[in-house]
Amino acid sequence: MREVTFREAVRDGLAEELERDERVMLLGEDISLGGVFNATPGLQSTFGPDRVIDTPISELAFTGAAFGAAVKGLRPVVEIMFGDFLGLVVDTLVNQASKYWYLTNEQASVPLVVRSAVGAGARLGACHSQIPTSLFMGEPGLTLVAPSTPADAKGLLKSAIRYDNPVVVFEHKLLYGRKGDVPDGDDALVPLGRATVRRSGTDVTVVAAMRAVELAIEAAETLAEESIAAEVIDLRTLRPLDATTVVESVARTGRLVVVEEGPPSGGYAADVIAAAIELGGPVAARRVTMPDLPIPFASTLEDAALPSASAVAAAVRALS
Amino acid sequence: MREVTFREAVRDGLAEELERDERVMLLGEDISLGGVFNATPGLQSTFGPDRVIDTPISELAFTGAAFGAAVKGLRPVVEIMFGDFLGLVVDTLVNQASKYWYLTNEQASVPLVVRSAVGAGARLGACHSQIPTSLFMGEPGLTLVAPSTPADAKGLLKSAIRYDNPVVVFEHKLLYGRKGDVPDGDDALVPLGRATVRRSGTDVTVVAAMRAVELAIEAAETLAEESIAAEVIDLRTLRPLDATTVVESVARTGRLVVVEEGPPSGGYAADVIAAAIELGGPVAARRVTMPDLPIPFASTLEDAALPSASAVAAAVRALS
Amino acid sequence: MGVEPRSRDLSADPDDLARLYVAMLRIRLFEDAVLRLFLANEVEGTTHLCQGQEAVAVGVCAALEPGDTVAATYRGHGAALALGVDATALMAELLGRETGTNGGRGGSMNVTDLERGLIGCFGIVGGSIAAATGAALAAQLTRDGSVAVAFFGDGAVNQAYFHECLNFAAVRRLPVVYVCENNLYGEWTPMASVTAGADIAARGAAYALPAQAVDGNDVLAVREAASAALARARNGEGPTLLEFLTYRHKGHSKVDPGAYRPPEEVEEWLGRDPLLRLAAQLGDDAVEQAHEDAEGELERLLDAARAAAFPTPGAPATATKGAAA
Amino acid sequence: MGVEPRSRDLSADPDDLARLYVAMLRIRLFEDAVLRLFLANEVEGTTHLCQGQEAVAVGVCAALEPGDTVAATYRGHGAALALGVDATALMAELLGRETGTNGGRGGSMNVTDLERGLIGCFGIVGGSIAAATGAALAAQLTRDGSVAVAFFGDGAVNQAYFHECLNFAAVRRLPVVYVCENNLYGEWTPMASVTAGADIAARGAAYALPAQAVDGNDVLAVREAASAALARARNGEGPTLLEFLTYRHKGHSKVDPGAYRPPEEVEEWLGRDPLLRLAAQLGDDAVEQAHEDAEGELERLLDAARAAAFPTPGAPATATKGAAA
Ligand SMILES: Cc1ncc(C[n+]2csc(CCOP(=O)(O)OP(=O)(O)O)c2C)c(N)n1
Ligand SMILES: Cc1ncc(C[n+]2csc(CCOP(=O)(O)OP(=O)(O)O)c2C)c(N)n1
Ligand SMILES: [Mg+2]
Ligand SMILES: [Mg+2]
Repeated sequence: MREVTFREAVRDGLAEELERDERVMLLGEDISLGGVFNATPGLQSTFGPDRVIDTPISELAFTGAAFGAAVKGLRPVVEIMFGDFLGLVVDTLVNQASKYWYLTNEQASVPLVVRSAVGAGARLGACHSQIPTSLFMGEPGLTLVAPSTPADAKGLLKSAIRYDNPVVVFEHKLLYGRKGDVPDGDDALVPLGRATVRRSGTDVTVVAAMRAVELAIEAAETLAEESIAAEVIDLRTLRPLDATTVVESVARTGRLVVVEEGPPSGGYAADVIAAAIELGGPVAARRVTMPDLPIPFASTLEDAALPSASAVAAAVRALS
Repeated sequence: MREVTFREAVRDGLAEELERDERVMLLGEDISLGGVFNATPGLQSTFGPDRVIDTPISELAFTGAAFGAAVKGLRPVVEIMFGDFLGLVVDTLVNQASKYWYLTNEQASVPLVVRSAVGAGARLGACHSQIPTSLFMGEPGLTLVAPSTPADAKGLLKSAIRYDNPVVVFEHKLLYGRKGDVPDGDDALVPLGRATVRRSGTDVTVVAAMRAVELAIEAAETLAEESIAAEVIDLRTLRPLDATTVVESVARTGRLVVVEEGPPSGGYAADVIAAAIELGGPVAARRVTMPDLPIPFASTLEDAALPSASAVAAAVRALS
Repeated sequence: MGVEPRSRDLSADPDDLARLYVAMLRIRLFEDAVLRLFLANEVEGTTHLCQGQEAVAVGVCAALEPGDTVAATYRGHGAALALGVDATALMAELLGRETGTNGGRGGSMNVTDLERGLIGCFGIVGGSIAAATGAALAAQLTRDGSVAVAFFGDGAVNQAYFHECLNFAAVRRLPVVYVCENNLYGEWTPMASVTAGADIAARGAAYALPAQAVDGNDVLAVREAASAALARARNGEGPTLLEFLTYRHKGHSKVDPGAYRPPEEVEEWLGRDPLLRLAAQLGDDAVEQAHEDAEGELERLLDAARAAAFPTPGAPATATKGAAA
Repeated sequence: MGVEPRSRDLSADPDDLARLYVAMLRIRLFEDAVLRLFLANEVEGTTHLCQGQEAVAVGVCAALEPGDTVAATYRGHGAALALGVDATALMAELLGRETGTNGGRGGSMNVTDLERGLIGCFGIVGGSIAAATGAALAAQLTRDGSVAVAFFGDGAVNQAYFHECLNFAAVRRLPVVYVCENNLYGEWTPMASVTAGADIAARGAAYALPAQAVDGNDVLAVREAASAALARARNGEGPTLLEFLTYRHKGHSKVDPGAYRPPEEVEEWLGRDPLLRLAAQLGDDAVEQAHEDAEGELERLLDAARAAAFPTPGAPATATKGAAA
């Protein structure tokens, strides 16, 4: 267990899996020098230019090739520099990779991981700030992973690489600098498909992922001073949804707030509410999201557009 | 008012708008000969090869070009032959067209329409049967239109062409042969953004779109025999959601079932439930969707995967 | 277009010619049956016949070695059969039966048989190009000596996958052969009307790739060109782009207005039927024998495929291998 | 790469040269200021400087006519200024102020000024290519006589938009000029390592398009090549691909490890600075005067831009023009 940054945790996770399994390989733009977010430094010099490949700016080709290579037994990990560029590879992920196992009657699965830096708050404007969860929420066969801590960044990534099916890993760019204790090797593994309770509470369930988890925890601290005990659930995997953990919590608290850094519809927020109600019965619920607008560049506008701890707290109070 | 098929209604709508406004133009594969769904026959001979353009199989280019042309004052209508190919144009729609009005501080809007044939039941397999609503549910600035009748096919399409912003129109391929009375000219216009009540009822609200509306109505007929009065709402526009109509109905019925031909998450079903509960308070709700699997080819499997009137009725009963 | 006329190798081994003929004939007859079944609504949905283009599938696949990978298109019956995919299982797939190559889940636009090297038939134009490029990437990294082949049409060369993958493969010197079946039309649209320059082989130069336009209705010419390209790939010399000029005898798919092709053009190409051309080189006896054999096989496989059960809807199915963990 | 050496037009009008020099200098100084403001955290997020490449923006834009459309990239300060976008509004946009070209909503990767013909700066590699192609489609249909220009980098030529749009534009004979600024790197990756053939102009042949590689640090050569291409487009002769060889003096963007470029290479290209080269042709007086003017302008625009207010968060905003109806 060492204290490392989220960024280092990603790198370590990649390095460990490259070391462990020679079928693992990386593809991405400028990754030999670490990539724009410096998540892959040194990996090409350690593992060689055949396993750590600098690609042309051809997202569709290298993700598509990663699909084909995965079918043939490799375990490629693709870096799509910014999540905003994932739109360019939707066809490969949706029409080829995610459907392969089922459509081929289980002849082969597609152990393909796509990592991508997402999220607003860095003043990068509308096309370098999105968290495009909604592109993939409706794709059977695809797993969506969204770590909020360095330990999860490593643990979920390692699990994703060992998983036999396509996974998209969203790495929130504002979290890359966060520090935390992170185990080594197999101890680091974090299971896919399971949410975790970050803070226990009895009055309201607040569900979040990625950076929004921090906001939820901050809100819970504020609310505690008002004697409202909020339970904070970190989804960790957005798809498939760990409805059990959510429903169990909501059954105790009777109220549900979902925090999502994204527009109100299409993402995980609506899905969590729908699942909670379908499985657990009627309950008061609120989404705390961004407005239904592109993400603005100006600091004043971007700050106002981002979900905040106070907005989360306000939503909780409105339900109480 | 004439009785025409859904397919003819689409064609008539295009012809009327091409006639009415010389900025309107069509782009698509094989559309000069009517296209694979025969929705555009005769238009090139009437309006000429400059306004009705047969494109290469370059969806990204011609949709991207349509975006640029729309900024410069044209009103292009793009046909993406099958909705399953929309993944290839996500970048253009999401990163360029939908954001343009806001990001340019309202210098220009993007009057671009993308029509696409969607839906299962035609034994076309996993990559020619999807309704990829989920790709676009989370895109601010984008309007999603989903007609269920010939009149709406024409009326919503005409409204979309006259609308100043990007619209994706989903045309369910099993509906192309349906017949119905359809007005001419401006009388045909159907407003975007407004749902309609297809059948009134007091016991449960059933929300649907496209072909699922037929299933909802069929289910309502069955339920009526059991003295359950189901109100059927046809969304017509999936985004922005007409939450008012849904909430008003649910306030009366106290129960909500959403029928969607698609996987459980990512589409409009979750969004309708979340919106209804946020705005109207807790209520019992169910999604009737397809399983979380790619769409199978074999008739036995596809039939079982499709939502059915009996599944809708069963969901309603389960809530009663 | 620059198809190089080539002198036929008259010394060709008659057994070899007969094998090639039989391979093409099996496809021709198989598709005759598919069409009948389609018209009888037993094959549902749609169907894309490759009749007229059999020499490309057969010539290319005849040059492959075990372990090679093929990615084909929705027009993939020919490639599948030429590759040795069980004809009964293929027919069963088209009929949506549980004994189909894909258990009936895929249908004709997703036929897959990894054991035979068929990574898939791809319904998205260009999809085959990416899949083969990826298979070549795996072959290169694992040094297993295999080569991947992508089949695609003339329409696909204007698509994103084509460009990005050919560049990527060229840069990485991947062991892959790109096989374009130029049948002059993408659906109903003439190739030359949507393809700038109208010279597909010439596009190889953009990626500094060797490229060649070859008579795709001459099975020997096809095999020869494919062999050379496969050898290059296997030698670590990287990808090749092959353009095979050919023609489909039938419409694009079930819906097809038909009238877009000048009758003289159809006529002319029917005269260049790859089977007729090879038959002329074979003796009548050999041709007769081939027909007898192929028809017998067809009858048996049809019976078997049609006797198979439809997949059971209730049966458990998952979109992923294993649960998330 | 085949840059054609060309003899300089020594008869050039000194006023003309001075105007070109001033145009380049304004960009150079503007970006010096952007870098300072960026390091002082007044320009937030990231920044992409085009220093070293000014001659491309200035040479191309000098050949445009009113009504023409330009689509640029995230590295778009040069194109914007050369096109006549108000420098104060541009700076205000980078500072996220409400007086910015985009009201502060867009930032440097979305600068737009339709009145000046700037349809946008596109943050997605290749996005500019589609936008210009579309503007050309509109120009062709409305017969307004305008031409569209897409700026993009060497990295973009391996991307889907490049291929599909060039083919589409060629087939439709659209009035568009594709301007590739080949600065030898895409981010930190050498062009030649990811671009098969490493010859961008040669890719024009794939689409039967005229193409030319030109010294992009020679503003007169740039203007001449652009003029010819624009004339072709305006005459209905279709698109041209122009490759301008150039070099960026600074890193790719805020994060840039730097070390990937050999010092000798940087050195050599600094010696080919387009400003220095033109200055050598101008008198010292003219150069001095230009600097004085440009510095004065810069000071004023900086004051004005920094004095502007940030946009008010609460103000009503919509993602669409008008409500759905
Ligand atoms: C991306 C994409 N666009 C459009 C289609 C619809 N489509 C199927 S086949 C086809 C024509 C393809 O032509 P070509 O590549 O020449 O192959 P051919 O059918 O002639 O063998 C089209 C447009 C598709 N399947 N995928
Ligand atoms: C589709 C896409 N992929 C990746 C990026 C990230 N990115 C921004 S600039 C750049 C390099 C572009 O290189 P080039 O086209 O040569 O232009 P230059 O920056 O050198 O002017 C990359 C990879 C992007 N913005 N869009
Ligand atoms: Mg073809
Ligand atoms: Mg560059």
